[in-house]
Amino acid sequence: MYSEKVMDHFTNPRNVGEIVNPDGVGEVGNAKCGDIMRIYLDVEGDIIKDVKFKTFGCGAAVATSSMVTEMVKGKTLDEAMVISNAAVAEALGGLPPEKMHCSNLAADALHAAIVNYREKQEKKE
Amino acid sequence: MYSEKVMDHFTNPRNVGEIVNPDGVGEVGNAKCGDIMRIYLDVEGDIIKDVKFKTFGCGAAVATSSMVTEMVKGKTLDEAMVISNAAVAEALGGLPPEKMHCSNLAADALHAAIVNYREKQEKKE
Amino acid sequence: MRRVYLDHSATTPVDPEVAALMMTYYTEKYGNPSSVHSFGREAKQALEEARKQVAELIGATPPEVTFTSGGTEADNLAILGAAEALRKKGKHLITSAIEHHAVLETCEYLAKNGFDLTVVPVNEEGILSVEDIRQAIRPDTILISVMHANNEVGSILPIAEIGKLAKEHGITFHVDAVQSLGKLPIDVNAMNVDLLTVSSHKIYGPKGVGALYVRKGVRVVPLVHGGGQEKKRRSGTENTPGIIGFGKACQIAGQRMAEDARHQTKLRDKLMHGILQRIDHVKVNGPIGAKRLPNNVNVSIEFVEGESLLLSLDMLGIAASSGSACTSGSLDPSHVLLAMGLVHEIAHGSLRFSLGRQNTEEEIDYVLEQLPKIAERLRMMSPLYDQAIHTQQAQ
Amino acid sequence: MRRVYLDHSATTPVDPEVAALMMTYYTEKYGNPSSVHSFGREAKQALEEARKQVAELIGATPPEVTFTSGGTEADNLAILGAAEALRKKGKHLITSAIEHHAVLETCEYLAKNGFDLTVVPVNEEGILSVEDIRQAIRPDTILISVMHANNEVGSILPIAEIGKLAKEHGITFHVDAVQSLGKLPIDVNAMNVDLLTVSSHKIYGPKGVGALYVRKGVRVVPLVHGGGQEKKRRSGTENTPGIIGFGKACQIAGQRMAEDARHQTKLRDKLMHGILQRIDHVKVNGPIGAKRLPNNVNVSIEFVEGESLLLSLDMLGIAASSGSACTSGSLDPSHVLLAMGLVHEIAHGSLRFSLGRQNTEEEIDYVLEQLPKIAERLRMMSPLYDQAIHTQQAQ
Ligand SMILES: Cc1ncc(COP(=O)(O)O)c(C=O)c1O
Ligand SMILES: Cc1ncc(COP(=O)(O)O)c(C=O)c1O
Repeated sequence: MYSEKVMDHFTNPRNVGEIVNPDGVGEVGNAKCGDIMRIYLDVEGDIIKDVKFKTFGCGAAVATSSMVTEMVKGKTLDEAMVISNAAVAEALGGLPPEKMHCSNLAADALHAAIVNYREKQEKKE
Repeated sequence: MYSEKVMDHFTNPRNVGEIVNPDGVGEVGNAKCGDIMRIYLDVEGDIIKDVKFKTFGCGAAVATSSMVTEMVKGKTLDEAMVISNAAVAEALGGLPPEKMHCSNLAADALHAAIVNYREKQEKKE
Repeated sequence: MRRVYLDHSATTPVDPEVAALMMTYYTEKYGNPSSVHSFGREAKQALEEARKQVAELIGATPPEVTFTSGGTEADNLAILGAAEALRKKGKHLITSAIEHHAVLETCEYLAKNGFDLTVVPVNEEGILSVEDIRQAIRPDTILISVMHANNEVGSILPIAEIGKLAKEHGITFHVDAVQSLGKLPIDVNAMNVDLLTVSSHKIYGPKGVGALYVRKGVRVVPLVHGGGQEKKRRSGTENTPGIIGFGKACQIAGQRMAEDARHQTKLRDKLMHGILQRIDHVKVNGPIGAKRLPNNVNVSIEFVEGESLLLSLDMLGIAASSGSACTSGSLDPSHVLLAMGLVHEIAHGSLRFSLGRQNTEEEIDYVLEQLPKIAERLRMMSPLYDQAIHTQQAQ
Repeated sequence: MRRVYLDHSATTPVDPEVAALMMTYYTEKYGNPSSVHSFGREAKQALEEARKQVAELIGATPPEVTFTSGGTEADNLAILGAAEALRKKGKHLITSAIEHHAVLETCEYLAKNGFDLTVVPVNEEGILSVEDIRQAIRPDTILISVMHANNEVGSILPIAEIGKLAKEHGITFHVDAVQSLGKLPIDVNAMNVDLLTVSSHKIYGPKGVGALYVRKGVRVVPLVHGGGQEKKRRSGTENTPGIIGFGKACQIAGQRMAEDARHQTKLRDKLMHGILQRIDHVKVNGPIGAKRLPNNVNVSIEFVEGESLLLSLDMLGIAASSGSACTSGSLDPSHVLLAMGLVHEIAHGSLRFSLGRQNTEEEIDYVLEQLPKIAERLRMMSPLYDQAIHTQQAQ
């Protein structure tokens, strides 16, 4: 069902956890549909210094969350904003078709966290 | 499918053949339905002295023909007239249900032969 | 790697004795039972022996047993076939909210094609009330279809009482007994059942074989037309080896029923209590005790999602199942759990272990050792868990 | 006792390699292919491998293959499913007079339920004319169903030409290829076939398994509702061991097709000529030469009845079949022989030998030694024989 890479990220998820007092937090999904992803960001200048996630969901949900954090650590916010769910799935070597829509939301959670960060910055300014 | 007794009568049919100048002949069935039975009688007084048959048909048709000849040899004509198809089937230890109607006509052929004999007698008288 | 199979409600291994018997009919006694010759006759004879074995396990006579390609086809034949046969009499059908898809989807297909359907609810244990069925009956009700035991939560439904009611009202009564066959005694006469579905691959017989019991005098319109096999009820060359395997499996199941139930009830209770002891925030789904199938354990591990649990168990060689949407291919979690009133997040976290003949106490110990670690790990990842814990601490 | 099996068109033994593979999936890799765990995944993988193997033998892509419980169900799914899907487009169906009951009865069921049916005749060889099909086409024709090769007389029909015609007219084209699979090359694209039925137990695979090829884009309404397996085309737990066996049997059949055809053609011709040489008043039914399946011999032995021939052969261990009414359970002999213009008495005396991989020249010699004696014995009993002989002598 899942590729080896998906199983690796599911079994050994990167960057799992919370950031205390994060610079940005994004959450997508809801318990009804069975997938919730929350992403925490630590930003320095324009760079994502640290990123963590917490996910309630299936194997694909956990793996995409883990993968997206790995993809953006050290990247600029603008670079991170253009990473799509499809790109995450591709980086994992593909997902089963039925998982492409419902569980492949990690990039959305990331984007939500960046938006959250930017909103906070605007308020500070 | 068939009882042992049926198979015995099919494999070693009794009284198969013709009687030259028979006292009575009866035939039932037609090739369309796949069963034709012809019975030849040799009658002395009221007694069936000899009886032979020829049959085109399935295993049940051959076995019932054989059985009926065995049942009536030496019997009076009146005794023979009351033998039914069902009695023949019973004497064979039963027939498969789908064979009870189409292939179980040997008693009819016998009765036809007796009627034929009696008609001839009437004409003679 | 160690492998512990705890998904017997999905399917069972074939009993070695059954498999060996089938082998003979694949490679040696391979005749078509419709053939006149000895190859055909030996197949036919074995087929009829199997019919007897199936009939015996459900208290029926052999001619009342029609073989099908499985439980799903038997459910379809029962429901579509009876509805078609009775459509002049009425158009109202009654079923329950926790039926298998093979029943529910078929009823819904009919509901889209001119029939009326009442779906009777169940309580939080997954059991319906006979009173609700009584209330649902209309003058034009032609069919009631209720399962004997539920495949997900193991609840046992009051079939004999519904049968009595159906009989009083002259309504045809279909029972899906796929999960109860071989686990609970079944007597189609005592239970007043008119149509009863059974399936081979849940009782250590082969997949792709099932049967529909059709009470003498009850008519079902066939689904499949052709050579007229199975007394014209179900055309197609008979799957003789499969059917013979099913017959044998029924015979064995009948002999072992009490022993199997004792063994599995013990393991079931050990597993269920063990999980409750070792993991907090766990909810048992389905009834506790005698109203539950001897081999069913179903729990919701809150704050974690079912497929993640399954994958984690699988990596340790443990095979189980879940009512999570992610494992059903639909967007909603199990309709059974929702019908029992579970909220979505708890339904998503459901986990079913279904026990079998070969399972051991030691295997249960292994699960009880591993599952808490898995739950812990997934909860540490779960945004729902810390929310819940924070909320609790705040209270 | 010696046993010579010459009824391979009725069913075949399962290839030992196929049976051994299936065994593994009965007792070890017994998972339900819908399950998430490793037992399920290994079953799913093997299932998809089998789909590839079946697709390959008919020139299709794997997603176009839907597994069913046999040829009969596949024929029903094709015809009922396509008719239902296309009923808004039209209501006229075309089939041939020599189809298998699985096709004919299904078409007739539709004819009784609002559809119009044209049954195209065949010539004395059991072959239809494409021109007759063309003539039968109406603006509201939605489906043409014609078999690739006939099961009784082995005639091969001009499928590619009919396919071209159907395509020109935008009519869905179904082919029952149960008897040609593994014996003749099949290419659903070259032949312009939209739906194609195949069955496992005619090609050394297990009974109770078949498949319907459904061209991408063609819709068939399912017969059986439930869990949505087989891309919702055919619900029910998949008969994985059976399907895997079918796949393997297809693979082997593909590899051996030329060799099998050569071997069986040789035996076929030896048997056919041998009978004609040794017994007088024998008529060959079906075409001679290239338009005949390599494994089919069908003769009418005049003046004797088919079942009697079968029983007599059976007592010597020889398994064959007949189009006699007595072996069909109906009151008429084979509809195929009647459609070819045979008179009843000759149709009743028909005898089919269908050859298989394992048959030997020596077995054919045995039949050729025994059959004349049997015919002689039965003719001596037959009232038709002396009539005919007398008539002949009188002439
Ligand atoms: C209650 C119930 N009914 C019907 C079925 C369908 O039976 P089968 O898998 O033989 O199609 C199942 C099993 O999947 C079941 O659990
Ligand atoms: C031409 C043809 N079509 C369909 C079938 C039915 O297939 P099955 O026996 O798998 O139901 C058969 C065999 O009986 C056949 O010979």
